[in-house]
Amino acid sequence: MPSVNNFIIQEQCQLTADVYLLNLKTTAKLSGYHPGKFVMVELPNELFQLRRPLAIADCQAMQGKLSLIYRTVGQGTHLLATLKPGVKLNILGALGNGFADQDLAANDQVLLIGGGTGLPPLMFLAKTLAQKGCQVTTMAGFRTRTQIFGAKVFQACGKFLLATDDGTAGVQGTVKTLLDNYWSDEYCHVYACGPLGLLKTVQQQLADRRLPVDLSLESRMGCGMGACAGCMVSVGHGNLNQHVCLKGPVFSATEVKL
Amino acid sequence: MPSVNNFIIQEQCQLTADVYLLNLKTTAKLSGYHPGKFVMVELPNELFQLRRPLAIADCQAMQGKLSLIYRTVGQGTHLLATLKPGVKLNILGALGNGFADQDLAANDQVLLIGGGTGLPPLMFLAKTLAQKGCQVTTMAGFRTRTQIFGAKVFQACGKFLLATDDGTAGVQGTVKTLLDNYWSDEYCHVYACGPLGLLKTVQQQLADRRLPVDLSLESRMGCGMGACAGCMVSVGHGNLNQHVCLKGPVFSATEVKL
Amino acid sequence: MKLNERLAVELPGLKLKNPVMPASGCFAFGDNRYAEMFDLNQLGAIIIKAATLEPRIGNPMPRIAEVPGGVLNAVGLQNPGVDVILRTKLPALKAKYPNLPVIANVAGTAEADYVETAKRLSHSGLVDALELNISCPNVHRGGMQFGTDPVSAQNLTAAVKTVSPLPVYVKLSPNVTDIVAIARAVEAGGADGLSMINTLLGMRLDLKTRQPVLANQTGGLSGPAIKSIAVRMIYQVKQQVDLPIIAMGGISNAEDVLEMFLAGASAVAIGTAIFHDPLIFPHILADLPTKMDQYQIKSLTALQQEVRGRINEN
Amino acid sequence: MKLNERLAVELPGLKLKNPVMPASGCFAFGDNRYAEMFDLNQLGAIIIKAATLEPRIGNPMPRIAEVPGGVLNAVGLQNPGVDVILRTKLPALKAKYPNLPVIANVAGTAEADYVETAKRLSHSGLVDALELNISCPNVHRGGMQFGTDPVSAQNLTAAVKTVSPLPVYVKLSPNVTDIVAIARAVEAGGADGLSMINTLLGMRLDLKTRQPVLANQTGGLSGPAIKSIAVRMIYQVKQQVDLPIIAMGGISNAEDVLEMFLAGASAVAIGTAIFHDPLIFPHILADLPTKMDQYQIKSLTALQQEVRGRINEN
Ligand SMILES: Cc1cc2nc3c(=O)[nH]c(=O)nc-3n(C[C@H](O)[C@H](O)[C@H](O)COP(=O)(O)OP(=O)(O)OC[C@H]3O[C@@H](n4cnc5c(N)ncnc54)[C@H](O)[C@@H]3O)c2cc1C
Ligand SMILES: Cc1cc2nc3c(=O)[nH]c(=O)nc-3n(C[C@H](O)[C@H](O)[C@H](O)COP(=O)(O)OP(=O)(O)OC[C@H]3O[C@@H](n4cnc5c(N)ncnc54)[C@H](O)[C@@H]3O)c2cc1C
Ligand SMILES: Cc1cc2nc3c(=O)[nH]c(=O)nc-3n(C[C@H](O)[C@H](O)[C@H](O)COP(=O)(O)O)c2cc1C
Ligand SMILES: Cc1cc2nc3c(=O)[nH]c(=O)nc-3n(C[C@H](O)[C@H](O)[C@H](O)COP(=O)(O)O)c2cc1C
Ligand code: FES
Ligand code: FES
Repeated sequence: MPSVNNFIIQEQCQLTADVYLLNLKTTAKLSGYHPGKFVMVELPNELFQLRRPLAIADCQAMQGKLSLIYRTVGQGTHLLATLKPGVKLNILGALGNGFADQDLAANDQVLLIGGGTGLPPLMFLAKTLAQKGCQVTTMAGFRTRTQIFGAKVFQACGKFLLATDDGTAGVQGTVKTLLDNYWSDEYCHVYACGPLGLLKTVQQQLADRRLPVDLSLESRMGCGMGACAGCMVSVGHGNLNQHVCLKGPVFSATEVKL
Repeated sequence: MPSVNNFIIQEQCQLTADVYLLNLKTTAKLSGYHPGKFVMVELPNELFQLRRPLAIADCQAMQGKLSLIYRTVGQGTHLLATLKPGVKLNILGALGNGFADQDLAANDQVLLIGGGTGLPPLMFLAKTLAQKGCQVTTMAGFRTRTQIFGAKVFQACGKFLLATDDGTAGVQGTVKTLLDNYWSDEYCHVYACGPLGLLKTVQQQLADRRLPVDLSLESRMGCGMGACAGCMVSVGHGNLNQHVCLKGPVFSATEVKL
Repeated sequence: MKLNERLAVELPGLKLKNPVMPASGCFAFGDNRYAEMFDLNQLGAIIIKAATLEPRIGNPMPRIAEVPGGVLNAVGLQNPGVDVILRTKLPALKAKYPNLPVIANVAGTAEADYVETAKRLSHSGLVDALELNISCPNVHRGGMQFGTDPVSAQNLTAAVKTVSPLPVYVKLSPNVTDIVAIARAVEAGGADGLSMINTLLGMRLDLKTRQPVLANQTGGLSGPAIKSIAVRMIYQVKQQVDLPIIAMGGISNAEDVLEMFLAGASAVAIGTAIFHDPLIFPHILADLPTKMDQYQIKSLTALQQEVRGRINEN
Repeated sequence: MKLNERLAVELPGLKLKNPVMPASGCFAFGDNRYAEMFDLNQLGAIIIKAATLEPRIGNPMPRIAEVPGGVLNAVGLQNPGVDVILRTKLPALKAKYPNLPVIANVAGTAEADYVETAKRLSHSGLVDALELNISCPNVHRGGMQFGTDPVSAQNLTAAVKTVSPLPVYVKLSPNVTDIVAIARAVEAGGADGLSMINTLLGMRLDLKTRQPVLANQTGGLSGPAIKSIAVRMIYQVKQQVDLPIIAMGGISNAEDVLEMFLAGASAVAIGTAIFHDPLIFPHILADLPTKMDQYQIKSLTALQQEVRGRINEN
């Protein structure tokens, strides 16, 4: 059941030139805050009517602790970046389906693929799967060295493979380069989140391999609650037949049309 | 010259059930912040486009200190009341003409008449005139005892005469009662600020006496800068011929039509 | 006076325990996650997403954009068609909330579509009233055209009335020079009530792509930004046309609800504000009695009488 | 490219060093206190408060109210009349800012008033262009009526053109079903350009008094709330009518200015946002080059060409 909670900003850390980490705390215990689910954040300026969808980057449910990582792209995220510790944020969550991990057991090898602000939900997933005993490999793409964030978290959870477009860190290239060079048939579940190009690459590259590939999508959202039909995506033979906010944001790569 | 300054809230004190004092500080020195002038306060929620006009309740210009006293009446003032120390307020000021006191010398007897949220500008005026050596008498009207604020300031500056509608403090009655009972021909300048009824009473009661009577008016304001013609008042033989924000808010009782 | 009596309102075909309902298109068919957060039985009624004769995919993505104080949407009447709605959506709603009055929003491109859709809904026993959507700005034929021409509006209303025994509320478009003329026309067509207002046609351009943010280019503007326009139109219409009005457009708190009643509303619907405050319905229903005390309003019915008195004086 | 070349725009009768000016009625005749805070020579031009043939007292108080994301005003064209404006207001403005282009907003109730006022302004040598206000919602006769009927709009434009050698920009009302029809009509009447948009008709009711907040009952809605409507209308008109447009309606930052250019503007005016940010003009003028860099816009003229290219493709 989604709920609305007032969180207080504990910390706001700038991770890169335009990526920020918000550590938040509420008095309530959080339920349903699983990796891959998202929240809708109310902005503290009512000129903005819509809440902003952000993935759960980390969560300690019993302590009411939540972390969000966001890039400043438009007016809303720029406003978020101005907020100081002590400020209240009203957050609706947890929403969406989250990543499926019921098929996984300890020592299973899993692959996480992400780029840019697709990484935050994978950070939470990496932690959760590592705790479960899975062997987590993460392939992450960034444009350049200075845009890297999250590396420590992924390294702490398993193997971290890095690509940058300009070769300033890791392999020069994209996640496609990493996939081409470091693919292993041992992987039994793949999770990807990132820009549309990245998701398409993953979908195409892994189309012939018979393993579950989960893609986490973005879509403009009105409600996040299945009420406005603002977020539809085509799944299977349907045409704009599924709500990203309800049936997603995570879809199976074999079914979703990108 | 009006200027815009970012002030930081130092203190927010609740004076009565619905009256608050804001102590603010800015890094700049303030110029032109005289008693009777006002400021336009930007609200920290852009759903509200208009700034709110508030009188200067106190000011230490060289230290960049400003005090405002406001009653929570609508959405904007209710929002102000939720703000905590440390929050930034963008303020345009000082605006309007202010109270005239060039005619006054030390030991001159002056009378201040106010009610409700008409009192804040008189508090600043009382201080300023007392410093100048004038003998300041204040007549203040409130609905009931629990609504009283500012008494200490006025007492410290001179004589303070109090009326409440229900007689729970001071004389039972209104400022009219006080005027009827305590008028002195020694007064050489009268300043009034308060609800329309109070201003009308003062205007009528003192019509025949030959002394300067200054009335400070309220009017809905768009700009506070003489640009929108939202705040007009009729003065002399004219019809809505003067801007309250430019030529007022203080008008001579002999000229202004209430 | 008991709480429920204070909030109860009566409109043609609708006895509502309170006047507050979700606006069409902003609450799907009740099959959304808000229903997990509060009991929909609290609602005065529910207005469902537009039903069309055939299924509709709606407009391409993106369909939602934000503008200052409001939202632009170009969902474009996506719905599974009236038959699926009657077979699955409405029965599911009825099963969970047997006592919740249902208003079905009806849309189409040609008069015949509207009439057939209205007919099927009317005879299903699953619906308490119709809301004729002659005002959707997001479909390229039909929709708003009916809402901007008094003659088509009147004819459409009359045609639907001949096939439907249910009360028909006609939902007006604000994108017109003279809203009163349209209201008069649908009154002449036999409308039982009005719904006001649908969205205003707006647009947002993206500086990076140089293109409209919405795939459909334009979209309907809703939310607080349009409230004063809604109040004005309802007020104007109520002076001239004696039909009950379901008011909508930017309502986001209990005071807005009362302001709509002052303008002439008999009930209200809330859309965009749901997205902002997921608990807006319980919040408003809790606040209404307090606000009514504050403004000395005994009951909504009394307030309506007061407003009617004012109109008769003029 | 030098800074001023990036921002310079040319419109009929107006060579502007930048496209940004105060909107009519929001900056008086330049005789306001903003002029103490920054040098009005920075402005691209100034549009003065409406001038009418006779002095006007305007509407009773209160005339200003706030609504979410916007402002309602019912000032009602208060002005000292065209003769006083010509004798005192404009000479004072010219004396202080001899190089600041002046656009005179002209209003009236009957065609003859408009024509006579336009004539006197045109032959004064104090004015560079006229803005025909056929769209004021706050006067009971004239004003908006001209703006909602294509035939009157065309005739009025033509009549003014016969007496005025100055370029005439006609200021359109958004309170219409079909803005393109009005734009076409004034184009046929000989307009040199358009000003879009004036305010939308709105209303706010006071729960305590049960009365409209504004003495005039209704007022014109301006500010961010109307921006998406302005963008839509300008975009629609620009596809069909080849006249330069001075865009206004909710502009409150440099990005809004660029969005208006993308929609089809050739210059912009700012009203309500002045009240919110007294230094909005210096702020926007400082931000524009930075934002233009960010969005790879070489110059405003280049952006206009790009937009024209897009329109021709369609
Ligand atoms: C399920 C989900 C999870 C997400 N998780 C993250 C995350 O963890 N970190 C992160 O940085 N970003 C994430 N995003 C993208 C994030 O929502 C947008 O970057 C953000 O809403 C932009 O807001 P803005 O006000 O800055 O931009 P503006 O462009 O000013 O926003 C205008 C409107 O468009 C919407 N919008 C703009 N860009 C996007 C986008 N890419 N996706 C969806 N809506 C958009 C906004 O929500 C808003 O309604 C996620 C999106 C979704 C759908
Ligand atoms: C020169 C001047 C000095 C003032 N000084 C003080 C003061 O020191 N302390 C104080 O408590 N109040 C003062 N007021 C009144 C104060 O401006 C209003 O109470 C306040 O603006 C209400 O804002 P709101 O958002 O709470 O009310 P809302 O009713 O929500 O406001 C809506 C709009 O109406 C305007 N408005 C509402 N009431 C008034 C009013 N009485 N006068 C002018 N505009 C109003 C608001 O500014 C706003 O634009 C002064 C007014 C003026 C003109
Ligand atoms: C996402 C969305 C979808 C809508 N779909 C419909 C619809 O299907 N039929 C209809 O009559 N109105 C539709 N509307 C209009 C609303 O019912 C309502 O009239 C309008 O949004 C104004 O109310 P609000 O400001 O409270 O949202 C829709 C509005 C939104 C925001
Ligand atoms: C207080 C006020 C007074 C106005 N007076 C006039 C006027 O005299 N003539 C006119 O054509 N428009 C007038 N307008 C409309 C503005 O010029 C402008 O078209 C409108 O406000 C939209 O722009 P904005 O959203 O930037 O304010 C007035 C607007 C306001 C807010
Ligand atoms: S965001 Fe509203 S239905 Fe998905
Ligand atoms: S408040 Fe705008 S002119 Fe006085």
